Amino acid sequence: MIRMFLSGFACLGFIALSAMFLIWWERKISAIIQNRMGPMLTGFHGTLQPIADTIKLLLKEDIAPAGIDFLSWWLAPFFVTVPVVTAFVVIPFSSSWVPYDLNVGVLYICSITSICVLGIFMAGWGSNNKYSLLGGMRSAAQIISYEVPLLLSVLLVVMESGTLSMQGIVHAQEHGWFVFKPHLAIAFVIYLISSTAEVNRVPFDIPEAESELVAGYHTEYTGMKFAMFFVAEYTNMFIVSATAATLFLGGWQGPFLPGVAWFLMKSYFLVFFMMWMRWTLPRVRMDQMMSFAWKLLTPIALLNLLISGWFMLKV
Amino acid sequence: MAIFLYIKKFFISVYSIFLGFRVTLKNMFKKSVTLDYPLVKQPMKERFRGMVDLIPPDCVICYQCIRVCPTAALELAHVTKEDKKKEITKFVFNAEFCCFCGLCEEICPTDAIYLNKMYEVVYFDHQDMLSIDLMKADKYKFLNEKNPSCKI
Amino acid sequence: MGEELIVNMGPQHPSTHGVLYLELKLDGEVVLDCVPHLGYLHRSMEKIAENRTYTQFIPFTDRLDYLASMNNNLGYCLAVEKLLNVEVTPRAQYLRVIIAELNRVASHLVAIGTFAQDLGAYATPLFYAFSDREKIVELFDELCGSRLTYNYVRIGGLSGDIPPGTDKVIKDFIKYEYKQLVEYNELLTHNVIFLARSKNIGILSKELAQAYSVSGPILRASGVRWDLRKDEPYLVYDKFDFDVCVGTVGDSWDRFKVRLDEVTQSLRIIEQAIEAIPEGNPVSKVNRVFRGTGESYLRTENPRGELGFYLVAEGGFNPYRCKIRSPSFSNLSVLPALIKGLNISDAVCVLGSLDIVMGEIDR
Amino acid sequence: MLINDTQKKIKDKFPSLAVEIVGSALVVPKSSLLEVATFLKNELSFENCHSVTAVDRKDKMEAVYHLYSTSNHIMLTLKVILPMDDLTVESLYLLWPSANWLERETFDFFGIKFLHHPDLRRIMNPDEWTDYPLRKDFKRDDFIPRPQSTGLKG
Repeated sequence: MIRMFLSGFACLGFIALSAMFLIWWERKISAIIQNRMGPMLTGFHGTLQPIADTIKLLLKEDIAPAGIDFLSWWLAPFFVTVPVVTAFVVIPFSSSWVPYDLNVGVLYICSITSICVLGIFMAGWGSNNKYSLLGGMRSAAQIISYEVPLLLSVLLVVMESGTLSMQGIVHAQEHGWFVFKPHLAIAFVIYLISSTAEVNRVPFDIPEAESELVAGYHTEYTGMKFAMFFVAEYTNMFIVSATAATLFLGGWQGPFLPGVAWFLMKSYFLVFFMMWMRWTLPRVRMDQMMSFAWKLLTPIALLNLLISGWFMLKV
Repeated sequence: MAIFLYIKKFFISVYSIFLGFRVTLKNMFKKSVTLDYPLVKQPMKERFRGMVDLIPPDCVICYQCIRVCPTAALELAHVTKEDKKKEITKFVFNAEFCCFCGLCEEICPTDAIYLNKMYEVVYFDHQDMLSIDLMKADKYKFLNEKNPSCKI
Repeated sequence: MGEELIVNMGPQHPSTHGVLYLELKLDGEVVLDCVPHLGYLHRSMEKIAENRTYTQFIPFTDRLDYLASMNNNLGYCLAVEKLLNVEVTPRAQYLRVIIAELNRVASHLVAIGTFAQDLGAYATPLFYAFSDREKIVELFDELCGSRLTYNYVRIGGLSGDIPPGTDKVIKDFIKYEYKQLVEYNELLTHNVIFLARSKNIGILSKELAQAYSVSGPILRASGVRWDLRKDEPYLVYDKFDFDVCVGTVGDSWDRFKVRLDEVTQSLRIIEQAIEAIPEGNPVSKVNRVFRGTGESYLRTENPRGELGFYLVAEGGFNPYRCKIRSPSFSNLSVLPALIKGLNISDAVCVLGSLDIVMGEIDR
Repeated sequence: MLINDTQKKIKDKFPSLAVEIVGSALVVPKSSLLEVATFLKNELSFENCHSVTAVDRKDKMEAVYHLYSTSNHIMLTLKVILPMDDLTVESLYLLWPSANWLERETFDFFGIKFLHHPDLRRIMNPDEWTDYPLRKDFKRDDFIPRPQSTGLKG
């Protein structure tokens, strides 16, 4: 019991710190890519900027627009944040640092993170704003269709390792990370692309699509509710990266350094890659994105699954 | 045949995305083009057009600047003394009307009126901007104290 | 099938380039109808012109197309010079060509950057474009003392000669910019997502373009080889060797590409002009008094199209009537015809590729 | 010159019309604007209607059209003189779609009514406004033609 509470608090602390760090990091990365300086004034090179932002957002007035569907508008930020936080339950930080190693960890993480879409759709519906509504609709369509290639690529990992437990998958990679096997490398690429779509990042950020829908589903949110969406987005980014690191990059395994260090390095590198992608690529269009998911990613993932399954059976 | 074209197109697409990544990667190692603004400031250029300023003794009260000003931002009045010498009684600059075109500076025959290098123009009171007395020597003292870097 | 959704896009919207207000009728995400509402930036420049002297109106032309102030200054001054038969020295003419072309480069860079921004390439191309433009702006700051509203061209010349050493700065910039253009091509022009988003989107046919009196890069992207600098040379444009860039299809990508190519051509013109500047005095004093009668209509090739000034004088110090034919106004009028039936994302893309400046449309 | 050629061609086509040259512009009677414009577009290939505007001459109003022929490189200024009590003129929208907005703008600022225009609303100013600001007799209490500073003597 005490262990559960402790790990819960540790996770919450980590989430807050990680989100803050990621927000700062994203600003810095965008700045260095764009030959700017980024935040410089608060703290050393603006390290305290997220804290200043948080204080600002906490002090902001919480505006509820007229004509909202109050319940769904009010609940939406929680529906986005809570699944992301609960997903931390099965993330193995190191061989012993895991809040609770469920034996269906992979299934759990895939199902719990897809609850987010409900929150986003509630936000879009409840806000009584046409941009939000469009954003919510786009988001629902997007996340549901990208779930398919994502799960198909994860399935391959499960087939390879023969277990659904996250720790079990890490242990299965003791003799070489999965990403170095050709069929799993393809699965890794598919996972990266579809997880980028899952967390609504460029080039698949069409639910928020700044230049089209102002801010998409969170147009009408202010203050702490907006901050919750923000934290959820960045934490979700960390979750998918951590999952990718666990499933494909050997999790906490690595020489010399302790497991946590390896795990964080791998996850944050993937996060960095996502950020780099955001500041490089233009956004795709709704229908292009859907056809990309259904006509390219899903067939490739299916074929990949089929062929490697056949090989596995044969060998 | 079509499948080969499709695969070729696929690889070209991947390559084009890779090129984009290369450009941003290259730029990550370039020096920042911006300055750490409030701490580091760029010196203003030779001909920079900031706030309107006046050297009172040089003014010959020809009213040219008043006439040329497109927005009537300047206000001038004078009295003629007994010895036919003119004296300015009022020379006021309205920073809200001013469009910083520099025509007054160009037309001034004695270069008495000019535009200084001040660019961080912030007043707490709106009324202060409406009538800046150009005859006073310390009219921009407040701004100068705030921004030591843009001293004239 | 479904219910129609009316979305008010603007006047405050990230990609309406200022204060344009589009009333979009949507079916799902497909635009059924689009009604632009203008006038949020209206300052009645034409009435102002009637109440100012010829020289006094020059600072106001800066505020029309605020991304290409030099070209506006130039267009207005040329119209007044034509009206009142004012002589201009050759040196002033060459310098005018140089500044006009530099400003065209600056303006096209902004167009390229903002178009990429509209397509969702978050700020990176925009910042690259702006940091290139910054060099031009710095140069103009050196020339005339302002970074956006230059007020540099005068009736009969310029407000001041270029400071010594400027030609070297310009030459360095040209060298730098050629290198940067490669980067834009790598980052945007042939990027697969960029192509997918802008190819075959918002096709403006030749006939439609001419019917709507569209001009500038947009007209050329539709395949019409028409450039006032080439076809009806003003200033000394006939002395330079440059190409008129044309597109093939007239889609958003062509409009983007034509702009990118025009940057190269402008750099070529500047290169030639800077070698051939004659000696002389380009300065025209402000205290010259202009008055006359008659009327003139003069068009110049602005970055966004053909800017026309129709001036009527009746002997006073002020123009009796000054009509500003702004390119963006006509270019925007084609928008409803272009975006009907497109996705809302494509509507943004088409609007971005038209590259409008509201200061010029509302005047 | 070129404008004379155009005049001659119009004269040949419509012998009964009083088409005259005033300054650098071709003045066409109001009633026959549409025919002349159709002729100009279809046979003299003036594909572009560059600008539509008006000039308030206090006693009369001039509607000014700038037409351009890309193939022949001719700029033609076409004028129609309207009496102040009857500011109506035929719309050229069907010939040149670009005239749509330009005519709306002219209507907005001068109050010239373009007949058979598909959508004659104000374009810049508020719809409910009744003044026409670019007319010379435009007066409003809060309108100052040029802000006057005291001490201005010239």
